[in-house]
Amino acid sequence: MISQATETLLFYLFATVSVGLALATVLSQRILRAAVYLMGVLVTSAAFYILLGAEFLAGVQILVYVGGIVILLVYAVMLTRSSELLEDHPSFVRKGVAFVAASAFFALATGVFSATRIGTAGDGHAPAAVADTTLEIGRRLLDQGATGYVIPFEIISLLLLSVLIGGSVIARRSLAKAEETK
Amino acid sequence: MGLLSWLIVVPFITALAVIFTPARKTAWIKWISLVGTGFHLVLTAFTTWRFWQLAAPEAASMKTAQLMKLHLEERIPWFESLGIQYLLGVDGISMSMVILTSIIIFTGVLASWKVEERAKEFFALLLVLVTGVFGVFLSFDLFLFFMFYEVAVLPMYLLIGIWGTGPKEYSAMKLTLMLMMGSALLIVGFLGLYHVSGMNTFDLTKLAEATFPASFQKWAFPAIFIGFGVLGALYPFHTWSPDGHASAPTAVSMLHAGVLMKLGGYGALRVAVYLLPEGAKDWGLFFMVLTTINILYGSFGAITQKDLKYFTAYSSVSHCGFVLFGVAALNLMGMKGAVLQMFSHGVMTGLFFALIGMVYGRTHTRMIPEMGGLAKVMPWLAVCFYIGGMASLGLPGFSGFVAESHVFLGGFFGNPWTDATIMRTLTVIATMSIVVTAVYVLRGMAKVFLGPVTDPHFHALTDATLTERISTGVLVATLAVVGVMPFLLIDLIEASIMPIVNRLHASGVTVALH
Amino acid sequence: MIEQLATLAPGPFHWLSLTVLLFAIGIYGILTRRNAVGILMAVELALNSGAMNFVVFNKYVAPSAVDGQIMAIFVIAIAAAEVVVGMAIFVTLFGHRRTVDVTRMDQITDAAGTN
Amino acid sequence: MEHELGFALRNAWLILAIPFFSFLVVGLFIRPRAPKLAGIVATLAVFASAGFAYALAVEYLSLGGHDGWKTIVPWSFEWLRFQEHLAVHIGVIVDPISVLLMVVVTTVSSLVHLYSLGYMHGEAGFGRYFTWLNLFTFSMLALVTAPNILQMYVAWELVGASSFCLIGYYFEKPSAVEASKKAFIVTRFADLGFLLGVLILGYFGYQIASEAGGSAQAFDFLFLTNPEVMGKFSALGAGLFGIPLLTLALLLVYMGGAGKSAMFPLHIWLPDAMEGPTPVSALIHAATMVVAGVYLVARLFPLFATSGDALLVVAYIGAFTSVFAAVIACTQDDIKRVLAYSTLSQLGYMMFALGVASFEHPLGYTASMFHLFTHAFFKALLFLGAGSVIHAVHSNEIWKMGGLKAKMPVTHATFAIATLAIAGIWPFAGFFSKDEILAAALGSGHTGIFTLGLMVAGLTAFYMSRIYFVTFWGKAKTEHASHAHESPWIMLIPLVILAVLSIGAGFVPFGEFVRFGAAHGEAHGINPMIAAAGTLAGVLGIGFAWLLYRDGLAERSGVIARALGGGYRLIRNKFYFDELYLFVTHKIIFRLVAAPIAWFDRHVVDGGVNLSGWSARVFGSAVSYLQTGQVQTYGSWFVGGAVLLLFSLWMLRA
Amino acid sequence: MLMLPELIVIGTAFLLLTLDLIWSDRQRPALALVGLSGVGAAIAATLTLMPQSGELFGGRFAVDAVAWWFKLLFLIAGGLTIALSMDMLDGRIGAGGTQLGSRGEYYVVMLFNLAGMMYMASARDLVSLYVSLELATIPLFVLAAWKRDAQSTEAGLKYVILGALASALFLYGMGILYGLSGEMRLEAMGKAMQAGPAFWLGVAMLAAGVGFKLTLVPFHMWAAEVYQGAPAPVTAYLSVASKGAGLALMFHVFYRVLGPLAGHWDLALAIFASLTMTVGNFAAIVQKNIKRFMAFSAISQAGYLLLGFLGKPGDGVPAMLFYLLVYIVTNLAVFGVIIWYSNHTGRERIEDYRGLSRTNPLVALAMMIALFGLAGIPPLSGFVGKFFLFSIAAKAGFHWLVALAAVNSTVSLYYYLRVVRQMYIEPAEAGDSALRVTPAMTGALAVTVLASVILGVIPYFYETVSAQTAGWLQGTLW
Repeated sequence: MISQATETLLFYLFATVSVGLALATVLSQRILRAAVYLMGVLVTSAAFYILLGAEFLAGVQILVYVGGIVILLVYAVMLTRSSELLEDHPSFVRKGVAFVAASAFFALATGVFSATRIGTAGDGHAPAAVADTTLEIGRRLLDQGATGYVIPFEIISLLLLSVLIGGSVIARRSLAKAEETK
Repeated sequence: MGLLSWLIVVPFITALAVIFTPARKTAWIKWISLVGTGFHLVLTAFTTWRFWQLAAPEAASMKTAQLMKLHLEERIPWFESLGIQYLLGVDGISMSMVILTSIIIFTGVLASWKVEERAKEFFALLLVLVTGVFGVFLSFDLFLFFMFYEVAVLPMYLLIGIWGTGPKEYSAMKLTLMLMMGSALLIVGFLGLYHVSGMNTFDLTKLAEATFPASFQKWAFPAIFIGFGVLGALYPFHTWSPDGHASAPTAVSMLHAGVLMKLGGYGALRVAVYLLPEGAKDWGLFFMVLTTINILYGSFGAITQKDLKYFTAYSSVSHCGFVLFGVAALNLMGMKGAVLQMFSHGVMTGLFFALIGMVYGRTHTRMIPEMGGLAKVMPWLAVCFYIGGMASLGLPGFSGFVAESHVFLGGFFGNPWTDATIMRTLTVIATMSIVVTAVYVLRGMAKVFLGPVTDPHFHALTDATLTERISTGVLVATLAVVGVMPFLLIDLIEASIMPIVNRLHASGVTVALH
Repeated sequence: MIEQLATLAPGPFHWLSLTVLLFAIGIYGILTRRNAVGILMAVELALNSGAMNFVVFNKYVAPSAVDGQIMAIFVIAIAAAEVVVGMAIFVTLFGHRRTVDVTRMDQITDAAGTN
Repeated sequence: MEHELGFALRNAWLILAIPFFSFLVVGLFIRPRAPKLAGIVATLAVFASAGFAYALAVEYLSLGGHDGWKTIVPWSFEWLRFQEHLAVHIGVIVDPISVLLMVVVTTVSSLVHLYSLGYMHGEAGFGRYFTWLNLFTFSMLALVTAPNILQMYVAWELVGASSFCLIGYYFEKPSAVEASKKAFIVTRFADLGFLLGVLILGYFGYQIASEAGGSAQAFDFLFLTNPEVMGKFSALGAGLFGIPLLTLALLLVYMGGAGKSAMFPLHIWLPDAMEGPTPVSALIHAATMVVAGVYLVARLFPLFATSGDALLVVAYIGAFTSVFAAVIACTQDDIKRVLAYSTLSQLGYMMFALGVASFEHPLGYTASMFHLFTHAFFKALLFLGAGSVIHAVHSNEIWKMGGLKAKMPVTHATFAIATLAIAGIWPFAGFFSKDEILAAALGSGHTGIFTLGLMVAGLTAFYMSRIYFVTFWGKAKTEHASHAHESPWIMLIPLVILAVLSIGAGFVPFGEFVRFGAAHGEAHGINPMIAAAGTLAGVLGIGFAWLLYRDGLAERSGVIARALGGGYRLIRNKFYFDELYLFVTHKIIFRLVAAPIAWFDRHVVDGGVNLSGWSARVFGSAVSYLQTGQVQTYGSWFVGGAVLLLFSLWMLRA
Repeated sequence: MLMLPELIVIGTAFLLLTLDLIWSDRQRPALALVGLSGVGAAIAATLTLMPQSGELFGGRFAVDAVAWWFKLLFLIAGGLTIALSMDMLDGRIGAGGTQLGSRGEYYVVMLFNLAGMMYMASARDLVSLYVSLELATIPLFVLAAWKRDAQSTEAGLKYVILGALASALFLYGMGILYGLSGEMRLEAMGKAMQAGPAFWLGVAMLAAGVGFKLTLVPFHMWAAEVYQGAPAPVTAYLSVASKGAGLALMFHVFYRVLGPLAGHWDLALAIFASLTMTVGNFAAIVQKNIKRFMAFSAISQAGYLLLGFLGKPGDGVPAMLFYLLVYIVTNLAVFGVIIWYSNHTGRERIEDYRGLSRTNPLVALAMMIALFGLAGIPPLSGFVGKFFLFSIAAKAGFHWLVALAAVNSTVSLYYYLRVVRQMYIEPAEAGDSALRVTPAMTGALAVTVLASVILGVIPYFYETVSAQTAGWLQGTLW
């Protein structure tokens, strides 16, 4: 709905912002600030989803990622606040190795992607894009047919439930102590 | 359950019976194992007689046969999809080996009459070990062969580790690992055979019909030969033998040196040479050189040994060298000599280790310098040691000479594929060992048994008890019987070696000579 | 100017290099952060870039279907699950060790032995 | 066989069976319970076999040898089959020399058995002694009657083993044990040569036999010595270092013979073998075992003759040994050592007699056999006489004896007869056989050997008379010698019998019985000129000895000894060969070969295995060292691994 | 109804959840029995449904012979682990042992994990594969930290971080493959793929994820600490079930997705298999802690399992499945003894097993048989399994690899014998006395040890596996 040019403009704008914020989350000394930067990255990626035509996904992203996970992370930071860890500067060797690994990966991947012709951009007109993605996603999630994803839907619920139970058992403080001493 | 399965199952049942008797009643345990092995001896005699009835008429036809003929065959499919079956059979070679093992286990049980500590496990493990050995000699399916081969090797670890003396853990571990390394080579060879033959069967008799490409044989033969050579104390892989035998208890080293080391020679002949004649021709000379070193190296090594068990271990390295020398000679006399040597050396080393066990039981020392003049105190053991010594240095009238003369003649007559002069020089060098063997046998015997009694309280020692007399007596009798009447054993063996020789001649081009 | 902009329109390669860059930064974060929660954040970053990758492919390779986007949704759910588990463990660990510095977490060694 | 064989010939196997079964019966059953009975049974068995041997000899002679004696193999069965044309038969061969040897062996053996009943009385291992003696007799007979070279080799080894036991009879005495070991090892070393010779003969024999086909057996003497086979053998061409194969094989076989008959380089064990009881020395180291070498050469004489230069080697070694031993014998003090060296010298005689013989001059062959025949009797007599002297004086040293002429009349008389016989004085057997040998040597043109022979004859007479005078004449030098008394009658009977034989043996018309080739060759009679020379040498020797030792004292010989100075001491110590032997075995073989191999095995080969164990452990700890505990290091390994995996998948894709 | 086994497992989990709420502490030990009977019912269902194969939900959830076998193996592993962890959870332990809390939740989480694995075995498209993989992995992070002490949580931490990293890589790899083929369903993706560099990058990243699960060499680092830190029953479950799940995942990746390009990855796989074997074996030589020792032994066993992938695709499937069955049974026997011993004495070092043969001869015998089974000593089933695996590698012409594998199994014999030596040859410590063995433990040990002996000797088991799964690949894929 927004014209081609503005799209490219927005893409590059958001791209630079998200990469900057990502670098910030990874490199910043103070952990709480890193959490905030992470939130920024997630918001920009929601924007990307809109650019890519996945509006529903952007909504989910904002709700779940930003609303849920980042808050959890902030709790985690507060619960494990330890004075001396404010400054977080890893040893030089570790940074060097990690940098080499990451950049090697990046170079390889981009090299590989540039070498392969991705998608059907080349030959003829791309098949018609799905009109209303949200409706389509909804239908697909619960469709029991060949194209449906009802099984993963069920499995993810099992996963979340088991994680919930397991997480609560592990993190239980007082009750666990009491039970152990019995 | 055919006759041959009984041969394998009887020791196993005795082992089970021993396990179920309460540990306190050591006397019961010993009697059960004695009765078990005694019954096995009778069973072996009966099987030999049955085998002889079947094999004798065909002996003539075997002269030109190219495929070995099994008698008293038992065939039960096991893993059909892979072509594995429970296949037992017997021919001349394996029959003689079964007789040897049966004698050795019987005398072994008798020789370990004084084992008191954890006797139950000791006898049970001993019988399991011998079950494995019987299994190997009787099975003609490579998978079954390999399975029994490893069953035979493993109890050694516990037997030496628990009841041994000296650095027992170290030598037990070294022995087991080196033998298992050998079997690692074997598994590569067997699987190679199985797949390259493309006949989807492990049956030895059928695999013989497949013709293996020369390139495959070039690497498969040494792999299998060295795999078996490790157990047959081939030169560079023999180091487990001195340590292993020195720290093993009597019956175990009797069984090991007497029987297990023969698995090496047996396997090399049965699998390596029989199935891969081309490979045998390429590598024949190389292994002859190695085994010549083996022979002299072992005998020279034995001269300056201080410990009686090391002395015997080195002598058995040298004698096992003869076995593999005979196999590597790749002609009728050589291979027949190898099998004879396997039999005769088995009995000889069994006798030696039994005697050393008995001497050690009395003097509580195995160091040759510390002993002397025992002949005065224990004449029976001295005479048996003398006979054993004379047999080992190849005195005619005992089986040693019969085997060694075969091997020397085999080596000297050579075969059409290897350079005659090199082979003759190697045989001449190997023949020199009869002098060196004489030197170390006499040196050892004179220092331990002859001369004045060195230690005053040796006088109090007793001569052989009844069980010891029977065990040494049986062994000496076997040596003498085979020595005086060799045709008993030779006719048994010769018919089954002919196919191997004919296959060697048939495969590939043969030079005119003979 | 707009035409130049058009040529610069973000094709599949651009999107992919973006997701790869984010992914690489995520990997870098996992391998360097000393604070365990920091590592969790880097994991979130990596998983997010993975999800985006799916959406990009969905748009450029199989626009007619929404499989990529569905996958992205599930990825988000799984990321959430990982955070929960990670947090639970880090909290208990903090209870014991009074620190979540990953570089000091090397108590389990061969010598330790006893339970 | 035109006419039926006599009883003895038909079951010739009895000659072997009797001693073998008596050995088994005595050894296993009688000895442990009743040693005394064991002795008697053993002696009876040997007497029985002697009787059977005589019967065999008579029957064989009755077959008549007018056109040359036939060699027949009345009985043999296949014992050990190597290949079709290569089978070993145990059997009995009957031909002039084997009958001769059978008679000699059984006679001397039975007399020694009888003598030992007395001599060994009261010894600890009485039963054991007779068992081994019986085994020895059996193996000697098996050697003598061997129809093929391998049965001879088998018997050869058995003889060596039984002599080992007998020499080491007093196993408590370290010197006896040492001597028995030395004897066995030296003869075993010689047997190595014998075995190699057998292998060569067997190999080429097999070639010829397989061409000939039929039932030809490569090892049989009949096969080896039949003319065209010998022709093929000599046509074999050069073997090692250019020596023709036949000669090489025969020299190797001769090496075995030389070892057993204690020829020059391998003679060191015989003097030490005197450690055994004296009857043993009498039987084994005088009459029977030591002549086995001579018998071997005689048995293969046709082959030796075809090869020619092998015979030359035999001759020269024989001659040298006889001189060498005779010289040493003059300086020895132990009576048994002297007799041992004298045996060495006489064996040298027999060997060079064979050596000089050839197709053209076969007399040497007969002479050597004749000398073997006569020597067996008088040398056995000398030993048994010495035995009864030692039995009385309880010492071997001749300087501890003296003046026994009066106290031991019978021993003295028989010893005197034997001394005269060996010295070659007319009526006694020695004269005839020695004369024939000298005639053969001269006849076949070996003048050098002839002169040596004469010199040795003189020396022999000298040293024999020396010990005779010192032992029997003069005054008793020690307490024991003073009240020595005659040995019991059981020991004296054999002495008397042997004395009679020593005289009578000379007159046996040996030429008709044992000769090589049909032709009558030289006249068999005594050649007066040589006879005179021989007797002269003998008388000179005796006279010179009489001069020095007539009163049984040593001072006059001391003067000569001092005059010879260093040379005397050299000879007295037997040219230091024993020390050389010890040096070679202990220093070189044990310290420089055996110990390094044992060390090498313990450290290098074993080290290799331990090294692999150690390196496995090091690699293991290196890998587990990588587990630093840092999660992020694992992470970087993880990502690095993924990149590595990509590269390997990319590079290695087919 | 093809999905019956999964449903039974999930149903038992929920049942346990509710029972845990209702029952009082005294009744709680019965929870384990309920769990066990649930798994038993699932096994029964699997066995009955086994011959059928088909698909539900339009091919998203398909079941064939291999999937049935995998499910059976997972259920056996899960059932045995529950049996082994009963003592520790119900507090029937000696002085030295530690009790695991909240036993109801433990069983629930484990059963969910089991269900996840079973779903993964029959997942046919990327989404369900990834989600079921996560369900099969994330509960394990929680279980690893279940003991909630310093060691266990540290293990949990390491497992979470590396698990997340692996799943991120796996996700990204799947993204690339999805991008290249435009397909979500595995078979279709395999067909539509063209083997460019991007494809190999995707495969490499997938392989990294699989490598993490199967502890293949460059990705095996986590195993040592996690195995040692986690509570013993969880370690057992990890070493057995998660390895099986890894193998199932590898089946999907290497047979379904990469099927058409079979020849390409043989050599690379051979190299990584030999690396895994060698590192696992040699590292195990020097280990002192028994659980860490078992970690490295598990790594080496993973190396042997890889041999089955060589040669014509689908050839090695029966051998691999049989060996996995043998491995599960034998490994659980060893872990049974480890759990029992650390429950009663709290000791985890190999030396601490000194003289066990004198105090508890039968348990020592069971341990010895199991160890010899792992080492591949005849007549136990380990030998038979290994022999068939080596035969597959030999068939593919990798004779050098067979030699290396055989040498490796000899080295493995060395360190298994080290444990046997402690038990049989070293004298027992002064104070040791015979330790009580609870019925559950005896039952579990008896089943596992008997199975490890019978599986090798009686051909029925291998024959059924090979009969059903022999033509598997040709039939279904192309």
